[in-house]
Amino acid sequence: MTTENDNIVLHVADVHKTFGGLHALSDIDLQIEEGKTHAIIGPNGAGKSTLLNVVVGRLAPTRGAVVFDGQVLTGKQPHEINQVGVARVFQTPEIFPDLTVLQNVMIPALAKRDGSFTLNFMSSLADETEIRDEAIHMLEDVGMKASMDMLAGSLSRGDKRRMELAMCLMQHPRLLLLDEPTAGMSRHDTNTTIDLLKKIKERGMTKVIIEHDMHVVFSLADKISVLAGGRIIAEGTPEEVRNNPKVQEAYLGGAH
Amino acid sequence: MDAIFLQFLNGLDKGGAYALIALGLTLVFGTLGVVNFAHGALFMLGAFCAVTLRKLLTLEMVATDPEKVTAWGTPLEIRTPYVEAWFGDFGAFMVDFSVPFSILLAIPVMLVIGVVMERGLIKHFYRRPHAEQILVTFGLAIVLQEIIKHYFGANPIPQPMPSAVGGAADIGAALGMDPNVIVYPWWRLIYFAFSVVVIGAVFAFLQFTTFGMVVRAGMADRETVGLIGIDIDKRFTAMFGLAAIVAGMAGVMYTPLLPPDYHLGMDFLVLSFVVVVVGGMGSLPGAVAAGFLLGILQSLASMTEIKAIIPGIDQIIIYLVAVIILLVRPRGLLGRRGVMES
Amino acid sequence: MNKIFSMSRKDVLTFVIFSAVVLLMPIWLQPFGAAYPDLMQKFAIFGILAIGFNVLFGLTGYLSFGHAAFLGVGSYTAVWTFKLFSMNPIPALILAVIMAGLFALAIGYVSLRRSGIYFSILTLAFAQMSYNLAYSVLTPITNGETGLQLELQDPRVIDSAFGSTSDGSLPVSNLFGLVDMNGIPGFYFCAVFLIIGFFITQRIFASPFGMMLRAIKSNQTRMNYTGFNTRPYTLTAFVISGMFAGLAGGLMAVTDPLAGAERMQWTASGEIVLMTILGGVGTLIGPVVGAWLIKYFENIFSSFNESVLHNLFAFLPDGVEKFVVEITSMFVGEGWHLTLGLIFMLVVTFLPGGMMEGFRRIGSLFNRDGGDKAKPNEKTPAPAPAE
Amino acid sequence: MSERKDGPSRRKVLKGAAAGLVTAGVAPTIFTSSAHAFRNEPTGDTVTLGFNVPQTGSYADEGADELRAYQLAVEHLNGEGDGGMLNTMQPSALKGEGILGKKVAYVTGDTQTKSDAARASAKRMIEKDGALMISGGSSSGVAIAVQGLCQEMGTIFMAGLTHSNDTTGKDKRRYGFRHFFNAYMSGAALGPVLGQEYGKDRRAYHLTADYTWGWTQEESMINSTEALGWETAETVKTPVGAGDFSQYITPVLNSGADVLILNHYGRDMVNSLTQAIQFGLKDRQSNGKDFQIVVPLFSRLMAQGAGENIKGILGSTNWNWSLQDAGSQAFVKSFGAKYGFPPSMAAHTCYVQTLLYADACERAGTFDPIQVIKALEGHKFDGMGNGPTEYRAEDHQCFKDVLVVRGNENPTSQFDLLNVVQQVPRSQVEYDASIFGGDLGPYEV
Repeated sequence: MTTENDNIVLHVADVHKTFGGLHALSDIDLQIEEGKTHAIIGPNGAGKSTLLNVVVGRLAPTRGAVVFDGQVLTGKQPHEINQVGVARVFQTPEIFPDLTVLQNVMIPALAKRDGSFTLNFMSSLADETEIRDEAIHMLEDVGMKASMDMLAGSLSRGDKRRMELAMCLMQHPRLLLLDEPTAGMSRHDTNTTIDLLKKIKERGMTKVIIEHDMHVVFSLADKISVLAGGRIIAEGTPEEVRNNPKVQEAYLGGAH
Repeated sequence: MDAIFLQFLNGLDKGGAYALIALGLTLVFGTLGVVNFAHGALFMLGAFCAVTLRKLLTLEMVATDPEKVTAWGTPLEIRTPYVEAWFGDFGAFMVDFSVPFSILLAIPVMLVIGVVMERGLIKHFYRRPHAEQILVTFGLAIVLQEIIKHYFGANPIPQPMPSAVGGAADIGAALGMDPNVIVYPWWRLIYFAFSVVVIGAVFAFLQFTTFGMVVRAGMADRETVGLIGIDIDKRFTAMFGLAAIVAGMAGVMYTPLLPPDYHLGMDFLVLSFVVVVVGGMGSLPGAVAAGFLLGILQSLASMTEIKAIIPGIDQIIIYLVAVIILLVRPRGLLGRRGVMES
Repeated sequence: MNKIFSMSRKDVLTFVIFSAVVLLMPIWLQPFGAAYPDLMQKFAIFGILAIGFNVLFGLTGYLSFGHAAFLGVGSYTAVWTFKLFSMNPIPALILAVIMAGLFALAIGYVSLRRSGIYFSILTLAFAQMSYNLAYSVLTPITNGETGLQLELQDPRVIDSAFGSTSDGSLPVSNLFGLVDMNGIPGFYFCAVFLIIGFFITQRIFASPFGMMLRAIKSNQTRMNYTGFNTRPYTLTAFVISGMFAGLAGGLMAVTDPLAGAERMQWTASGEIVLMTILGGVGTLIGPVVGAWLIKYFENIFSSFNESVLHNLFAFLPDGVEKFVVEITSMFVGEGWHLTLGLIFMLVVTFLPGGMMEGFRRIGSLFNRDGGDKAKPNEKTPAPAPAE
Repeated sequence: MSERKDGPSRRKVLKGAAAGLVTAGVAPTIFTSSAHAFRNEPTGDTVTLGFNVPQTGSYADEGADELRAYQLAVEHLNGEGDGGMLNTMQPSALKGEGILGKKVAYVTGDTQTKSDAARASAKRMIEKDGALMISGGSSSGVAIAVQGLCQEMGTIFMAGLTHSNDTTGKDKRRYGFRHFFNAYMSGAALGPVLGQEYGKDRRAYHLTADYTWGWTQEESMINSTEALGWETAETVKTPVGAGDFSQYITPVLNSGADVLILNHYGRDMVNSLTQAIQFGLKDRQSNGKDFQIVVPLFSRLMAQGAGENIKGILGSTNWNWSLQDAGSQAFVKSFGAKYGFPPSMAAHTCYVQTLLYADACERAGTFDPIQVIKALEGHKFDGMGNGPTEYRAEDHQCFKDVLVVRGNENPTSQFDLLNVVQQVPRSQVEYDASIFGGDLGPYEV
């Protein structure tokens, strides 16, 4: 549907994924443009999370490939995929519950700076003032500076998500994958998060959002792909998608 | 061939013992999520049920004869067992069959011990880290075995099997081969049969009773079962009691093969954990399969011909197999994903 | 250079106090009847073992049940170094640490492919194989049940090159011919290593590496998606703690040149785990405290025989004395295992964070008004209520 | 009661050019005196002995019996009780007034049947409690480990139950002494009796505990049986503490052997013997002969664990309470009077060792270990239950008669398990001290 473009940063090329005999994903072809926010929507069980898992290397596709900025991601380990600049926010927050909020946010920055493994056991964490300041700054941005010395496990669910987002942003990824970033948040928190994500957009970070909340999708997305039954049934600007009868049938209208 | 056949038989009775212990361990782990390092001690306590019964049955009337003295200077004692004095031949029969009779004693005793252990201690540790469960149950195991040592001493105490099954069965002759080539002790054959019956009974219980269904559901997903309003805790207590009974009976029946001492449980502890993990944590069929597999492999590895090729293989075979299986099958033979991995 | 030694004030204070406590052992252990060289050496050596183990278990959460194997490897290596090269402890310790490290690298490389109890069983299996083989088939290397010992005929090529002659008695490990490594000097030699080891763990705890290990324990999935390859981290922690164990094993050989296979048995590995949990997993000092406690029980409680007890309670009236002696003798002498078992149960049930949590609670009693219930410290994994 | 030496500091001089740290309050180890300095020289009115026995683990009962014997020995040395073997020992310098006029005190420790624990415990008794002599042990590995330590520390070690040839063979030490017999003697004593009982044409199958003691026992049995003309069908090593030995016993059935020799001790022996008999080996016919089982080292205490199964089994033992000589009777009588049952052979050897040490001190007129060692070396004595006995100077091994015993078919009590078949004379079990190698080491350490 879309034409070849030099700006394509992520290309999911002809991906198939089957579990046993079940086709979770078929013929998925997605092209994500640099700097754009691309939303993937679809009803439950449409294969959205599976698609995301294939992109980040958690699942290996049965067929097809994922290409990020000219590199094939398929077959790479999750940490290798992160190191080329892909970060992910999970549906249920994946954080370090036994560490403080500040430590949670510093760790990704160290990954960015030091790579996937560094033997730095004789240096002191207290000397990492630069990263520490950056982390505090980031926590300020997401409005969590006050709780930076709390154990992350004791945060509310909404705060955990915001912190996880902050963790991903610390890495300045070229591509940020967000799996329902506002699920379980209050309207107020959701709006704050939307504002935050808009701010990031201004910095030119590419984002892929999987979302249920249409309010979020339509206020953020430049482009929307609609997934149903493991296939992309529609793609286009929010306007185009909104008016697509197929989409309305499969998703919007069909919703009970 | 005869040699391999005999070793196979060995493997079956050894495997029966391993499977029985592993079964109880898995029941507790699968239902309660508790790593019970005191499980070996339950096996030992079962064995001492047999010791106690025999002690009671062979209690003797002691009369001293002041005229005669022993070499160490105490008056000579004339001893007559009460049971024989009171019941005559039947008493002698009771003494002869003390080990099988002990099962009748072991079932209520082990049930009580199991329930008390679960209610008194284990239940406080359901949600605690596995390391703490290990430490507290290990402490309990030490305490239990030290108490036994205090009353029964450290030496093994022989428990003869009933004289009717004291000898060895000539299996070869029964199968139409030369006599006296394949002979195997009756009691070991009985032990194997016993283990099959007990394992079968436990599986049938879990498979065909509502109680068992609830427990199996609880093993699969504890929260959901709790949510639909079933008091799973009571049933889990009962499961701990059941595990204790299985371990205890395994212990009772093992006493003629291995004169029990207070340390018996610790010797089986590590082994039974290896069996459970090789089978896959939380999988009952896995525990049974691994028990028999390791029993048979251990027997075969002890053959002189194999030791000649790989010296010392019989000393490490269990662990070697455990390593290989865990590397090939990350969760053991039949283990489920996500169990005990963090 | 300055960067390497930058420590927080609190860390410096901890370090100074810890060093003082260790170095002054001969004095403050006096009233406990534990101020004799062998036990103090054991305190230092098992302290090293426990803090090393804590780097793995306390930080990454990987519970190794076969750590005693590295202790054994360290001991065997050290004794062989004595036999072949020199009675100087330095080369023996270096080789012991290297060998234990290589051993840990091999075992860790395989075992760390699995996590949770599967990891524990893999390490247990490797250690048990080492033990069983060392006891029997490997006797030419290990001298089996008897244990590897020094002999007069040993070549000791370096020593003999320097012209040291034997007076017909077995040599004693000595530092460049100056100080013999037994008695009190032997203790101070071990104590220095304990302090160095403590310093290193302190650094690890305060380093980014240490934080990574904690993060792995907390959420390994997140670590992967954050761009960390966790395997090298856990493997490094495993090797470091294996090297600590090798150092401890080497020091055991230095102070007492005999290496036996039972050092590698699963019960020995279990003892290390118990020490760490008893003292307080993941805390800096806890494992050391746990190690001291268990070694104290093993050596002192086991030595109280009935005649000691009768003397102890001699002031009581006869009948009462007999009764008291009877009761106490269940817990000491041959009953010391019972006491140990009870302590494990009590500590774990009431102090999930080990002895260190107990100290903190006592401390907080004094700090606050004393009335409020001591809350578990934030740093400990929040335990579910014991009920 | 032990004499705690952790009081005020005393001058301590360390061996070696560089004197180490002199720390206040630590038990001093070596004194300088005009005559000869030695560790733990008793200065008060008591002398402390250290008894190091297994109190936990499989041998705890044996350890407890050893400890009873030690307590009895201390009583007798101090002139309490009926005196036991003090009255029968010949020659004897003991007067029942302690040792050299000092009252005997003792400290105890738990070896756990582990070398490390045993050495730690012995070190505690030497370094902290000021023990002048260490005795005990219930296995050879532990005995050799502690003996090595005692050599380094310059403290005399009177071994308890240890049966390996190595203890006074390749691992012998100047400061270590063994009264107990050894594997070689068991083999040499059993061989001829086996010949008489079972004939010269036999095929033996060995099951051997896979560690040093097992190997030496197996070797000794092979040597003495092959000298009779027996064949060795097979030798199989079994892991220590295997528990179930069935996988090692089944191959015996069709191996063509007609004798099974179990080179096992303790729990291994109890288990392997019980299980072998369950396989019907004792009722079996092989090569036209009755199948026989032999247990080279029999301990009455451990044999209780095998129950009925020991009936008719031949083996050897160091001593049995049923012996009728004056020394044995005196010992059994005073032990039984105190504890209500007869002593084990482990208890006997420990009791005798304590008395021998005390006697040597008296004869030497000093506690100086070097003089005591010299007094023990080559010492000949009698009246201690084994007939005329000699502590051979070359290897510190006692040479005496060896008992060949058979499991009692009709026991009159739970203790009446073994019948003495033959008291094999010393001359038959003697060997040249050099055959096992080893070196005693120097007097001065």
